[in-house]
Amino acid sequence: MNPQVLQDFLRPESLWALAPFSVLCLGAMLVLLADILPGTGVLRRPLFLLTIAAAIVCTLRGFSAPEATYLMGSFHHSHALSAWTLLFLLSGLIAFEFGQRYYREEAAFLAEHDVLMLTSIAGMVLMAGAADLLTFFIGLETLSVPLYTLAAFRRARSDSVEAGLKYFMLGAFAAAMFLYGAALVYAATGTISIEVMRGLGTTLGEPLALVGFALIAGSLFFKVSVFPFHFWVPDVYQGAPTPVTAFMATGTKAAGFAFLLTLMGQNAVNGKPVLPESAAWIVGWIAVLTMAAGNLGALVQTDLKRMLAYSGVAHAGTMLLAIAAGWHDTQPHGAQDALLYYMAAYVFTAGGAFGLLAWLESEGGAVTVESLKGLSSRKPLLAAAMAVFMLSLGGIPPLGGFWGKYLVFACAVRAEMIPLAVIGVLMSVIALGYYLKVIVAMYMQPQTETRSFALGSRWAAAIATGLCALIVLAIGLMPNWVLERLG
Amino acid sequence: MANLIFYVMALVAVVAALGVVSARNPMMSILALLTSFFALATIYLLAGFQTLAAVQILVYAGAILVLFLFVIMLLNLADVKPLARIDLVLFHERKAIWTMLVAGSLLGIGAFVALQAVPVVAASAPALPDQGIDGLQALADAMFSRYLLPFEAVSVLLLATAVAVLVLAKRKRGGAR
Amino acid sequence: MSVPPSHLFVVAALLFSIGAAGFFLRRNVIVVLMCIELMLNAANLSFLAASRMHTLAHGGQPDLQGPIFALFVIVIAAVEAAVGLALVIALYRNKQTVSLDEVAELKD
Amino acid sequence: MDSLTLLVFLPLLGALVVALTPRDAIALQRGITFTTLLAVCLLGLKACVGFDGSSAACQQVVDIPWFALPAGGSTVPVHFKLGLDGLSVLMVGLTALLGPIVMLSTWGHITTRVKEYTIWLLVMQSGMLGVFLALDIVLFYVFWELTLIPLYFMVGIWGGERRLYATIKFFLYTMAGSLVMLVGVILLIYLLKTADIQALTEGADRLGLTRQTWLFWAFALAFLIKVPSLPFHTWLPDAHTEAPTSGSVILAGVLLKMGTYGLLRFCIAMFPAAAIGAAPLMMALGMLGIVYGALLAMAQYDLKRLVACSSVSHLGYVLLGMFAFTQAGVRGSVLQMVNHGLSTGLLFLLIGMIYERRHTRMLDQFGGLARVMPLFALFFTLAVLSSVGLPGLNGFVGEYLILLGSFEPQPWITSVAVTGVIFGAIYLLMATRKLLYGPLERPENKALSDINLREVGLMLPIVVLFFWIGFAPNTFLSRTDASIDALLARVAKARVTLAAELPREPDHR
Amino acid sequence: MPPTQADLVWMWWIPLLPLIGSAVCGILHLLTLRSRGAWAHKAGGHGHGHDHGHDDAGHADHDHASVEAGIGALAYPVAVLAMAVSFVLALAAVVQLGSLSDIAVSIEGPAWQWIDTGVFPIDISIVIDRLSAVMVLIVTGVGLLIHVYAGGYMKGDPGFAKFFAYLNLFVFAMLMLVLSSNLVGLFVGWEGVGLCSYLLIGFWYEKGWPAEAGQKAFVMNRIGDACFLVGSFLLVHLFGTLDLSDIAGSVAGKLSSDPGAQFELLIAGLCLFGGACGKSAQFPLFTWLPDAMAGPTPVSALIHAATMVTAGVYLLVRLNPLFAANPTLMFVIACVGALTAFIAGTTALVQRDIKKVLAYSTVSQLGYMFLALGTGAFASAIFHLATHAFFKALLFLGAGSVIHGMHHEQDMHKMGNLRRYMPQTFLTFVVGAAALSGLPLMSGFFSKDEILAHTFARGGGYYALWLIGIVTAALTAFYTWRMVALTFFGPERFDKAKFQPHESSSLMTLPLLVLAALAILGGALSFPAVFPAFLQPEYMHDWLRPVTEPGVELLGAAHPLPHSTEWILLALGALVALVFAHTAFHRFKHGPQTDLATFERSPLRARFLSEAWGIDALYTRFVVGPVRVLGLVVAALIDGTLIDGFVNGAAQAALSGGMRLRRMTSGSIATYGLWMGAVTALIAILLVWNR
Repeated sequence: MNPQVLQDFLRPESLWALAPFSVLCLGAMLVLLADILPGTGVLRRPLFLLTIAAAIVCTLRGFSAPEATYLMGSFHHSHALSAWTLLFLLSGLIAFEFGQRYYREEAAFLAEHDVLMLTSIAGMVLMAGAADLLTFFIGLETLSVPLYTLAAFRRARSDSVEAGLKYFMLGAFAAAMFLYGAALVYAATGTISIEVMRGLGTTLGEPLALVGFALIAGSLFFKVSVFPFHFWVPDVYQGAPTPVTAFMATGTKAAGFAFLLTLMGQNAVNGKPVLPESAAWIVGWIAVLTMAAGNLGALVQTDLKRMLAYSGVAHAGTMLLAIAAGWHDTQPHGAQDALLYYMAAYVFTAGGAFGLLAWLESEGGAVTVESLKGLSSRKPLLAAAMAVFMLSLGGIPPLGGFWGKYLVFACAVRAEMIPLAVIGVLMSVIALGYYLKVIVAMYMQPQTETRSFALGSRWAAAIATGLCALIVLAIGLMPNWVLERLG
Repeated sequence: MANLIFYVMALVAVVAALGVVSARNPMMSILALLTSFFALATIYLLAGFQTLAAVQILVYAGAILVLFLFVIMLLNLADVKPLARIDLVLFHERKAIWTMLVAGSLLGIGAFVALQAVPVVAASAPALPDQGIDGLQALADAMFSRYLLPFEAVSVLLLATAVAVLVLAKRKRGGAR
Repeated sequence: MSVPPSHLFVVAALLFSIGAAGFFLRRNVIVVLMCIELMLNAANLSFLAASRMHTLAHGGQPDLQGPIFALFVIVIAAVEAAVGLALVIALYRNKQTVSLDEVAELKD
Repeated sequence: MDSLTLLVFLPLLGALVVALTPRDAIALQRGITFTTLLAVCLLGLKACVGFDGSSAACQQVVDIPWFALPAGGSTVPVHFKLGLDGLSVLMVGLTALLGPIVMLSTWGHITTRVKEYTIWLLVMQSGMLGVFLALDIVLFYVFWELTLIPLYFMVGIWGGERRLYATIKFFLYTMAGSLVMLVGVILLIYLLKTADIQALTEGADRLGLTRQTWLFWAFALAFLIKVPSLPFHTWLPDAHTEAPTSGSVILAGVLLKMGTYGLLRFCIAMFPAAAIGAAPLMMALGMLGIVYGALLAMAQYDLKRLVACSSVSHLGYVLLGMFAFTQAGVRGSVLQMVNHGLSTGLLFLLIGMIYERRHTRMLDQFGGLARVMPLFALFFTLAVLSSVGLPGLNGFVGEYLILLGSFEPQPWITSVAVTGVIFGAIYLLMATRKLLYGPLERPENKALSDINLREVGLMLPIVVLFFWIGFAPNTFLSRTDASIDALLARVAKARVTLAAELPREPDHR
Repeated sequence: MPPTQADLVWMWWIPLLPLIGSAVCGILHLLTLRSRGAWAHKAGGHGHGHDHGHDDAGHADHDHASVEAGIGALAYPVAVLAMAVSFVLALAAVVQLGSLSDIAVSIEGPAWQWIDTGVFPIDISIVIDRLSAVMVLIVTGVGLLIHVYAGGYMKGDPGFAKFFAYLNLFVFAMLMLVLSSNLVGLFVGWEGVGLCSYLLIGFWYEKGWPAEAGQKAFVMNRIGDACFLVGSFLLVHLFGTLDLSDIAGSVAGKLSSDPGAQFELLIAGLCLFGGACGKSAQFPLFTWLPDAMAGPTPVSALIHAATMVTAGVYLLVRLNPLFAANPTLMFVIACVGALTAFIAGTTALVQRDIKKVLAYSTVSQLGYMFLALGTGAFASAIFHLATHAFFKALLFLGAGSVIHGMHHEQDMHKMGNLRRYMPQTFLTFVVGAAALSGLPLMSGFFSKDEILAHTFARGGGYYALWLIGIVTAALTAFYTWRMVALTFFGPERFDKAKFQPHESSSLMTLPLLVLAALAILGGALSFPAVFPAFLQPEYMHDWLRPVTEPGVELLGAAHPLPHSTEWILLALGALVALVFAHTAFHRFKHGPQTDLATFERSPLRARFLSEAWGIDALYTRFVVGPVRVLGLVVAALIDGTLIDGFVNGAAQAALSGGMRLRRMTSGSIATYGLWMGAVTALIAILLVWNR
């Protein structure tokens, strides 16, 4: 390869910009190596944690790195990217911790599990940082392929395999849509680089480009699970191993929104969305419909995992509202800040909630509202944590979820989308309906099932739960801890 | 002359594609798919993409389809009980009608924008370079400079895929450690 | 040849929609996978058509974005085929079937 | 640490301490909670006594920067800002006072899961104090919603048979309102680029009438639901009936006042122009509430539900008075908030006591209790008389001021409202008669024991206040004068501007 | 020169002493509670309830002597002392007032700033002018006597101390009512007396119906009070003040300054008059008074005869210009008065319960007073108020003594020939009857005839009223002597074996004697104008002139009757009284046969009469019932079905919406894909569409 490419590649800042990605890939290989080499299996967990830690360090270092596009315009490093990366890593970490001692018969494949997790995170980083459609697509696949596998990780169980297959089939379909769309956009604009596209202006209004973007949007909506691209969510979340569900619910969604921001929302590069303004209201209404679908769907669930899945859909709708506001938002990257905060809160809340489910169900069968009855008297701390998660998901101050909601609706208000905002808040009243159902069961109803949650000695899970709850509370009381990292 | 071949090949590709969808036996589908791939490769060639045409044949026909064939054999699905006739499917399932609607609209949109938006280039267009658009040299240069990152990333992806397939398809790991 | 590029796009659109139709209709997982391959090929065709179009527009100056993208797509197609078929095997191990009708147990 | 901050955080601290106690150290938990609440009570009363009623300015202000919210280009600093002024001082006093009383009352009826209960009680206390003290709209909103959760648990865990229905209804009902208010808050902050309530109050004039009206209703909805005013009142009877005694006392004593307080502090003070437009409707609502609530109460057989319905009626007065925009009216309604808190609070305490002894609240189960429980009868009669507004007791002063004040602007509405005086007498005396008078027939009633020293002790302060407010209301009114004058001055100013010419819609983009 | 407020602080003791007395008695009562409680428990233990107040008294008598022997008994001296002192003080105040040279002046104690409305302060201040002087003397004087009497009557009642606490409290409230210088203070007293009457009527709450009667009284009064409030607000709106004398003084000016105020004045007048009707048991709000007889007899004497019920009269006189400003209003008042007098008179004819007779007669006499007010003869109204206070109190106390002697038997048909058993009661009672029925030279004779004379003098529509008045006078004489005859003459109709009626203790008879004297001599307060000057005819008019002047001027004084006419009217009055008294006495002195005959002959008419023309029934059917139904409708339909239906319906809608969504999540990959494809296409179309 020609030297100046190498130089460009080896520039320290470009290395730093790519550091988290590289570290993750390296870590993945090391874990694999440790798995293959005899007698080094014990290193698996430390290696994983080490990788995550190293990646986090690099990311934090990246916060100070200059905002620029590296590798000849294929990777865009920005302040926000570091923030997103941090979220991906944390969500991965949470999922990993809750995954400890979760798998029984698949225990043999744990190393592969970890490798897939790391590569998937790497894919997320690539997605979030992608400056052109190709890089993004590669990132998307690097994220998805491991996830398909992880969803089907409990190969012996038909529901797990079904989840994996469903996710894969639809994912592949979405990927095809994306590619076709990308091709059309490329045909219309003559470029696959998003920055260049932004510069084009009117060309983006051409039907060819519009259809292309519609297809791309479709595939992204699938990833972030927006109505009516969300039907897979409850099924896959239910079938997949719960720690993986936690990862999917938080990480994947974050990655999807990160790119949606690059594409539609304002982002750091320059404040113009790629899509024309006419998209704003379409997206807005899709957002509202998503909230409705998610909340109404969750309202009638009894299996907690499905309920949380639907609630995740609802949250995706809320976040999409910020995206929809992106066109008229008077705040420079307001949508981005809102989504970053929202996601930060959501990673810990939903991550914690799903993790808690993983912990509970690793003892006996699926967790239903029924089985939670009287939990507060049996496992007060656990119930308290769950209550915190539920209330935070419901957006009750002073918990993290509230500020996320506040910021998102603030975007909508700034963009004069007040009707949507009002519908949105009323939707979250419905949401409270089922979050409260859980609390009611735990605190206000006597135990009916004989199942005793004998929660083994799972310190990892316990600590993770406690930390998540505390963080949710902390960033609720001190939102500036997060907010200041963004602007 | 070239144009004629193009249209013929296009027709073949489309018909073969229909075959893929409508064949009752997966084996037939694979053969149809093969045909359509070959036709496409020809079109690539005509359009001036030699390398891509080659890759199409090698990777697709050579690797992927064989993989399909392999799996079908492995699970000996060749004699899987034939599915209901497509036409029956078409007229007996509501799903089928929706399918027609959606697929049709997709087609409509695609065709519409294609015909309406893409500029018609006159026959007196500048000739393409003899080595075609995707000369290997140029392709390699681009691949290792501008597209270095995706290239590297793909390697990671392939690694992941290997692991994934291992996890999914391996029978049972001896001696869990 | 001097075929107007739009015709290539039309062919692509045809392939894509046929693939989609197959995806919606067929029950055999393997066939559905093939349909996805078809859609990917449609994408590829339009990438190349676009590239050719731009090349002509720029007076023969080759536009490599298309071919590169197509190249990557082919790789990805391979990846997906591999993973997909692996899943099919896993499915078959569990249920001795490859019919998607059997893959609808998770639902409301 | 200055007194107001302490006032807000001391209960939380107590809750933390209680949380650390072992589950079954009930006495310890009760002790800690009571002492904490007592300390809070003393602090609060000290703050109120130290309050200088002659100035409309906020006093004893605490102002600590908290964080910054993005608001269109600039960021808006959010402060942890507390302060007392004439509108809040009485409410703070009331809240602080009721704290220990409520705690004392729980000895009788909270015997299970005491630890959780006391924790919620303490959290509740700081939430409510925070609502009244907050001078930053975001802080206010946080406290506003914070108060929901403790009551939600109180009703849901320690409530009656239909407690789940009641508590969820209460929560969602009020939540719907508050969330609409949230949009209002966001919009307000965005338009005026500040979250400080005083600054907002001054700045709100700049908004055009249309914007003011929208915001007014966004806030008013939340507050009307909380008050609760017709037609958003249906959550109240259920919540009251199912709540444990102390829950009902807090609910009637303080929570409902948050609604009326909010109307004063935000709807009227910030959007006077809109408020003027809405005043007739609001007063009509108040009037309807008075009559409707009374009719509702007449049809009740459950004593507690009856009193709950009477709350709807009494708060109608408050609504009526505050939208009269006359000195007398507003003063009256501010005082009436306290009065209702005291008299209805006392009623609920008494009902709780009788329920603990008899495990029913159905009026037809009673009769002739005055014979066996003379002290109880005495207190009950006092409470009833105070809430029918008998001169010499607190109720009269408030009602009289309100009616006097609202007659000038709305003679007809007020004249109808006056009938509340009659209806009040009807249902409350009916209840008194069925409970205390008549033959003492049922054996289980004959065995009833009169209220004990603890119960007398916890009721005495309230009764003292009955007479104090009844005979020397100026002690309390004088604290509110200046702020109310300032408020009315704003309204008057808005009237002038409205009369002159509606200001052009300023462009806020 | 009038004394300054500073040296009139002692005036406050007039109302305050009863208040303090009440407080002390209350504390004493609380102190007796322990024994009460123990006793109640014992009773509960025995399992036999105590259903009748006097039974309790009986029980208390023997097995719980401790109660009355105990501190509870101290209440009596305390209360009486408080009354006595405040009576003396009142006398002193009145003397001081009389000694003032200028007749217009009033003496005013220092004020207590009560409520600061922000516009004007509301003070509690007491003022004694010539009107309140009369009232104060009546309240304290008669009150004192009744207190003394009650000591004997309530002897041994478990609520002995409580009774005096209430009674003293009542006197305090009544004094505030008559002494207060502004409307709010007056209203305070107004409500206060209402409360006390509520408590005292329901004093024997265990019987059940007394409690209901008390409630009825309170609610009925409240209806009046509501009107009162609206009226007072209107006055504030009109005059910007609540000071009674200011209002009274500025009516004329207001009228001349803006005639538009005429209407508002009329409404205000009507409202206040409504209030007065409630308090003073005028048509149609009088039905509570007869029921109020459920209370102990001293209560009936003090509250429901002498003082509280006359508050309405006091109010109208106090604000006389307000009413005088509008002749129509005056005529309305007069009509209401006359109508009330007549209805009540007819009802009293057929009552068997002695207290009921007296109650209806009270209503009827109050009707007279309102008639007087309506004719603008304010002084006459007060005059009648005073005499009525004397003789009606006397009659009630006498009746009380009878009831006491008859061991709480109130049905006259079960009495007879009591003059042999209780002579003093008999004598005094006859005096009272004479006064009530207006036998010549008795106090009632003069006051009633003065009213009729004034009515006659007004002429015009008032002639009809005069006719009603004279007829009522006849009725009065008739039912009064029917009562006397049935009670004290004829055969004993009670079972002598069971008990012997006995004369009451001197504690009770002494007040009777005093009141009897007053009932005879009360006429001296204001002899007819035709009497020789040395008797100071129409003294009351001269005394009250400063108060009544403005009203009379506004209304225009009626042209005085020629003396001949006066004499004729006097004679007519005397004649009517004598004739009907005689007939009644002779028809009933042998027993109640005639009554029973009447009932048999036309039971309908009898029932119609005995139930006060069925007005109460009308209320029950057309007011109470509908309100109750309305309440139920509101609770069940509007609240339960409409509003809550909407609320719960919303929840249901959400749930069913969720159910509908469930079906969409079919689990089939192809369907999901279809959705995706379809919506993507839709988005594309939309985007291209509105490009």
